[in-house]
Amino acid sequence: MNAVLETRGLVKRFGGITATDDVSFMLQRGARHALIGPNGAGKTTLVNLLTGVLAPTSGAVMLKGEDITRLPRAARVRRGLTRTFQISQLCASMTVLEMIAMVIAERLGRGADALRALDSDSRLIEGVAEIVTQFRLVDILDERIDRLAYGKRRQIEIAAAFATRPEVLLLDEPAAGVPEAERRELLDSIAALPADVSVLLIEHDMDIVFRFATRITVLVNGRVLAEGDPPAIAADSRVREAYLGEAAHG
Amino acid sequence: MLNDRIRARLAASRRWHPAEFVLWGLALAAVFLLPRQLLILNEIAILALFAISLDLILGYAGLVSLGHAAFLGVGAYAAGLLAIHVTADPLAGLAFGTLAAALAGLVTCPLVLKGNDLTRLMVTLGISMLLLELANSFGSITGGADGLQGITMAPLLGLFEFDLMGRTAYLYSLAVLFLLFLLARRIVHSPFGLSLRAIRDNPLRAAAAGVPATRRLTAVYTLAAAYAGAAGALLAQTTQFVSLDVLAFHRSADLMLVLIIGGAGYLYGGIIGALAFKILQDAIATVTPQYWQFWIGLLLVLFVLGGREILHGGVMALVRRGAALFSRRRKAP
Amino acid sequence: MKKRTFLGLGGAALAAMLAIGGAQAQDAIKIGLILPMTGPFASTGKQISAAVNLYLQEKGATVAGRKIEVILKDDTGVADVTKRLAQELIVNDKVTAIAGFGLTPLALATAPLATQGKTPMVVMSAATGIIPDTSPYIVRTSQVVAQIVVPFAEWAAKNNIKNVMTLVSNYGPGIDVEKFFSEAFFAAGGKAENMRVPLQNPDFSPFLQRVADAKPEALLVFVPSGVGAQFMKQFVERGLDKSGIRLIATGDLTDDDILNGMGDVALGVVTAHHYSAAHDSPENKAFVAAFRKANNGLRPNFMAVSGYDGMHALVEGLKKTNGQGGEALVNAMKGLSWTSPRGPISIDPETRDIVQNVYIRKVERVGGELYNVEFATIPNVKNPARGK
Amino acid sequence: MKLLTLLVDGIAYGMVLFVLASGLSVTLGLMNVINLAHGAFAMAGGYAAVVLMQKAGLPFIWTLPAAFVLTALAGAVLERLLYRPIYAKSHLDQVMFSIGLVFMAVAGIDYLMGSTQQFIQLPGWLQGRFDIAGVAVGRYRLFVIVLCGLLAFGLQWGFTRTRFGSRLRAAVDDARVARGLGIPVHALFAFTFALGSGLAGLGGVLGVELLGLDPSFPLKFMIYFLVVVTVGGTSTITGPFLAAMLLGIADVAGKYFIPQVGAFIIYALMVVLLLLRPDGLFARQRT
Repeated sequence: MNAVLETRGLVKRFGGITATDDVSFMLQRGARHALIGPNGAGKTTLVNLLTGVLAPTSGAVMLKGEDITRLPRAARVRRGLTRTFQISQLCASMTVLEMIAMVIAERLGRGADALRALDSDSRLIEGVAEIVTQFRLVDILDERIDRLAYGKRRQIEIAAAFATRPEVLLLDEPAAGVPEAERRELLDSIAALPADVSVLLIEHDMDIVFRFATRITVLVNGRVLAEGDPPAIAADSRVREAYLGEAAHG
Repeated sequence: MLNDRIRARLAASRRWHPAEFVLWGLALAAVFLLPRQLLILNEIAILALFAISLDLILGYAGLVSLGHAAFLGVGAYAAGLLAIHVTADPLAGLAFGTLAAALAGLVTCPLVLKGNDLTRLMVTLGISMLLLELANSFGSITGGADGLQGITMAPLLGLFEFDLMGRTAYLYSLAVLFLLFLLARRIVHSPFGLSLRAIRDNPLRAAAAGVPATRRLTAVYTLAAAYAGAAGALLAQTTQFVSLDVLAFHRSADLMLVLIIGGAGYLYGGIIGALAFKILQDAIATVTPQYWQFWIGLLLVLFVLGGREILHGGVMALVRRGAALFSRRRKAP
Repeated sequence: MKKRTFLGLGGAALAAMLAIGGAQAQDAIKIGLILPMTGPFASTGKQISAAVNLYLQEKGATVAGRKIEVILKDDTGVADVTKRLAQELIVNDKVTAIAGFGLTPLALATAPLATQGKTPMVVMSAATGIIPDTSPYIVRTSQVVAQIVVPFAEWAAKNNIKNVMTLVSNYGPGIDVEKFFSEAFFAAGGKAENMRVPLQNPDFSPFLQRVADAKPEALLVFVPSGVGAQFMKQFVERGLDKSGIRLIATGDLTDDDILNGMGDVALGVVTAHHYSAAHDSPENKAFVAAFRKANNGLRPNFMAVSGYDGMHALVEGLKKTNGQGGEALVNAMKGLSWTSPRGPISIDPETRDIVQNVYIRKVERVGGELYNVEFATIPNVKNPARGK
Repeated sequence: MKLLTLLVDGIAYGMVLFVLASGLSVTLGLMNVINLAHGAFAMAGGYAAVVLMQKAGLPFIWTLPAAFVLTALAGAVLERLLYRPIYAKSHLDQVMFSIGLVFMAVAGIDYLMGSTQQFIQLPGWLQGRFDIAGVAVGRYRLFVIVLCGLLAFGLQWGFTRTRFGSRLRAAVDDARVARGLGIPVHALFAFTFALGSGLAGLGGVLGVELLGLDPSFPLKFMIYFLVVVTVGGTSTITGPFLAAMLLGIADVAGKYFIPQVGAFIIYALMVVLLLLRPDGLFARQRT
């Protein structure tokens, strides 16, 4: 087995509520893995535990065999674990160019450099050029982010995550709230992610999950209910009951 | 080609605007144009430096502080004590005051980074008040409420006496302000500065990009403390006196006002705010020494209730016209 | 850089150029009056400036054919501002003398300037002992802490008080009170225990509880004048007035400015000071009446009389020098002696400090109002702290 | 016994702080508006009482409701005219705006009433002190404790048990949702602001005797209000109440037992408490 990201018996309690209950799962290298579950299943808590926003009550998170349970968020990013957010988390006052440059500078380890001018760093410029080309942002380089349309912002969200050159990318409901017209472009850029990047997709939209994932884990009430390839999950009666049933109602 | 475009864009943000040359040119020309006003200009230059210090943390990193006078005070007392006990050389005092304040910033930073904005306001305020009480209690060192007396400064660079007109003082403060402004300008346009803005705009995004927020904020807080310390050292040296009020609450509160008036997050806010605040205060207080506060208060209220838009509109138009004239003339020959 | 960056660079600079600058009349003798006109010490500034105006109104504002013009500045109680204002007055307005100085640090910050600019500096309020030593151009017309409390300590010792607790605000003058009173009281055979309270201290109850625990024969109090009322009320509230502990204080506690508002709690308090609005002399009666008339019924206090006498010293000095300033003016003020509303006073030619009577007073109701009624006089007290 | 006397002193001091600061806490929590001019309302209340007593001869006890009503009315008018436009502005703008108001109030009162300390004469039955089982208790302090205690209790009851309170809490939690539910948020804001101002005015009257009154009052005590609100946490009644008690008692006890560090106590305590509980001592847990 070649797990790049792994959790071992992860538990998180808030007061009396157990949001994550003994979750152990593995993300294989190069995988296209989806994490699904009904509202309140504990998906967001799990992502927060993986990325270091929350500390688990017990259990461990392993990245490439290293225990990262207690590492701060930024240190996990530098080790290759990056996420996107369900609600776009962008730097509103920056231009697209500035925000991508910020991420690239950080990746190149220049973030603490206080005296170098941004434009004098050719590696930085190359890095920015690569990302903006790949995510088709060239035309909006000078736009302030808070003035962009919603779909564009989702795309920048993913571009910014990808600009860290992640080995593991957690996509937290990337298509949430994106209008149909802008969805296509977004999904294309997700599909175009290089094969060596392992992706964990946290998603509500079954279309996207079944189109994209090669493996699916179902989370219900903070526990792993089932895991398998898409046909197996689609056929699983417990999953139907707990999740698809509910989705059909709502 | 795309690379060149990106480079040009990134360079554009740190290019000098003609109005900037005008401002600094006038600041220097003031030595000859306003020889009678150099004392207040010196005070403005020091306040501007102090405000730039707050801008670094508030405008760029989003850290509020209601106790920034703590560092002004540490810098002032350090510079004053050095002048009395060790050396009267101004530059040595400036360096010492700056370093002492930086150290104070570094030490207190962990206390400040915890918590939300309101907590931060009060923790910084608390720290500065504790320092004030400390300075009052250790009267044998600081002179207590009587103030630190007996500071005499040697000539600047061994050449320029501090004169009664305030000429040396103003040029000295202006030079320090300008150099530290250049440094700040450089820093805010660096990758470091960009990462600070990311933390301010969106801490989640900054963390997701791998920005170690605590370390960056510690760095900028220490830097800002150093700037405030430099302002304090200038204050102590050019007035040759340090009193407890360098640490007082009203310094921090006025500073906040100055920066809000000028606008945070572009470095010039502190300078413009300091000019506007001091000049208005001085002008109004000349007319009505008892009730000037009322008129300043009224201006602040009107400013928030819509005056700012009107003012900015007018000034922007002026600057644009000026810039157009400037560039036309440049192109003409 | 963003556009808003430039919202004012040029504009602000231009405004700066326009706003600063001014013109002045030529022939007047100018005197810069620097006082705290706003902030917690604003009442000091008001009293002094009102008295200065009154003096000029009454005694004529011309010397040697030149008009005396007073330029009033608000120092906001901040030392560096005070110094800058003084410097501007000396350099730009070419004032003949500077005056005012509500607080010790403000006077100390300005002292080197007086020396450097050879400008006479009349201190009208600040009371710490060392002030006149910091510049040969300083003349003081207010009071010195030691001048009040040293004779007071001797008086207390003579009047069967053997142990005293001192309660002072923890800042320059308060510490002076504590030190000089305790030393003098000890020398006279008494015993003093010391306690300091923070300057910003609205609630005295814990300190008063300590006083009640210690049960001294008398409690000597020094707090800045505005706070005195709070103190007095809480003293009475805790029943300390009936506990046999005698309350004695410097006159700051029963400041004439606010004494009447304190009500009966102040009755019987014994204080030592150099001025009472109830001082029985024709000069004082005229002064009080004129001051009240000019200021909407406000009663003059010791600050006012210092300002009044400060102007007197300046004007008399200027008469002698024919309008000349500088060292000549300081020399002319040295040794001046006259009958002030507070009684006979003089400027010690050696120390340039004031020599005056110190009065022991008791708060009584006179004609429906509370006054400090003088009942003992210690004549011609110099600053006893000199040479110590 | 001595300790009980001290405790009473501390509680009375804390109670006045609470009444002064409670309005600030609610407006800050409810409207997310930083109103540093809160102390100006307290000062207005104090001066209203002084004028009513000296010029109109109103007995002290009647000045309390009068000051409450007057400052509440002033609060309502100012909310309508001046504050409403700044709700949407940034916090920094609100700081600048409300400091501007403080400056105007300070200079205005100085102009109208002079810069000297103001006094009120308490009626005889509130002067001095009496013994309760050997504990000497100041009459006025006991009066303050009873009155403020009732107020705190009433506020807490109103906040948690009435329809108004539940609407208020809903609006504090999420103004947009509350508006969606048909709660008249604007009117609620106006009413709360007036109530907060009225409380400040009442506190101002009660504080004349304990804290003093002069034109610099709003600036001098701004720090204390902010300490209470920050330590107590916004948007509840109990938080600021307990914080004010704690600070009042700690301040009095600290000054009694270790007078040398008197001035440090309140700030040191605040910094330590805020480091332990950055959202305030009694803030509701956020998720």
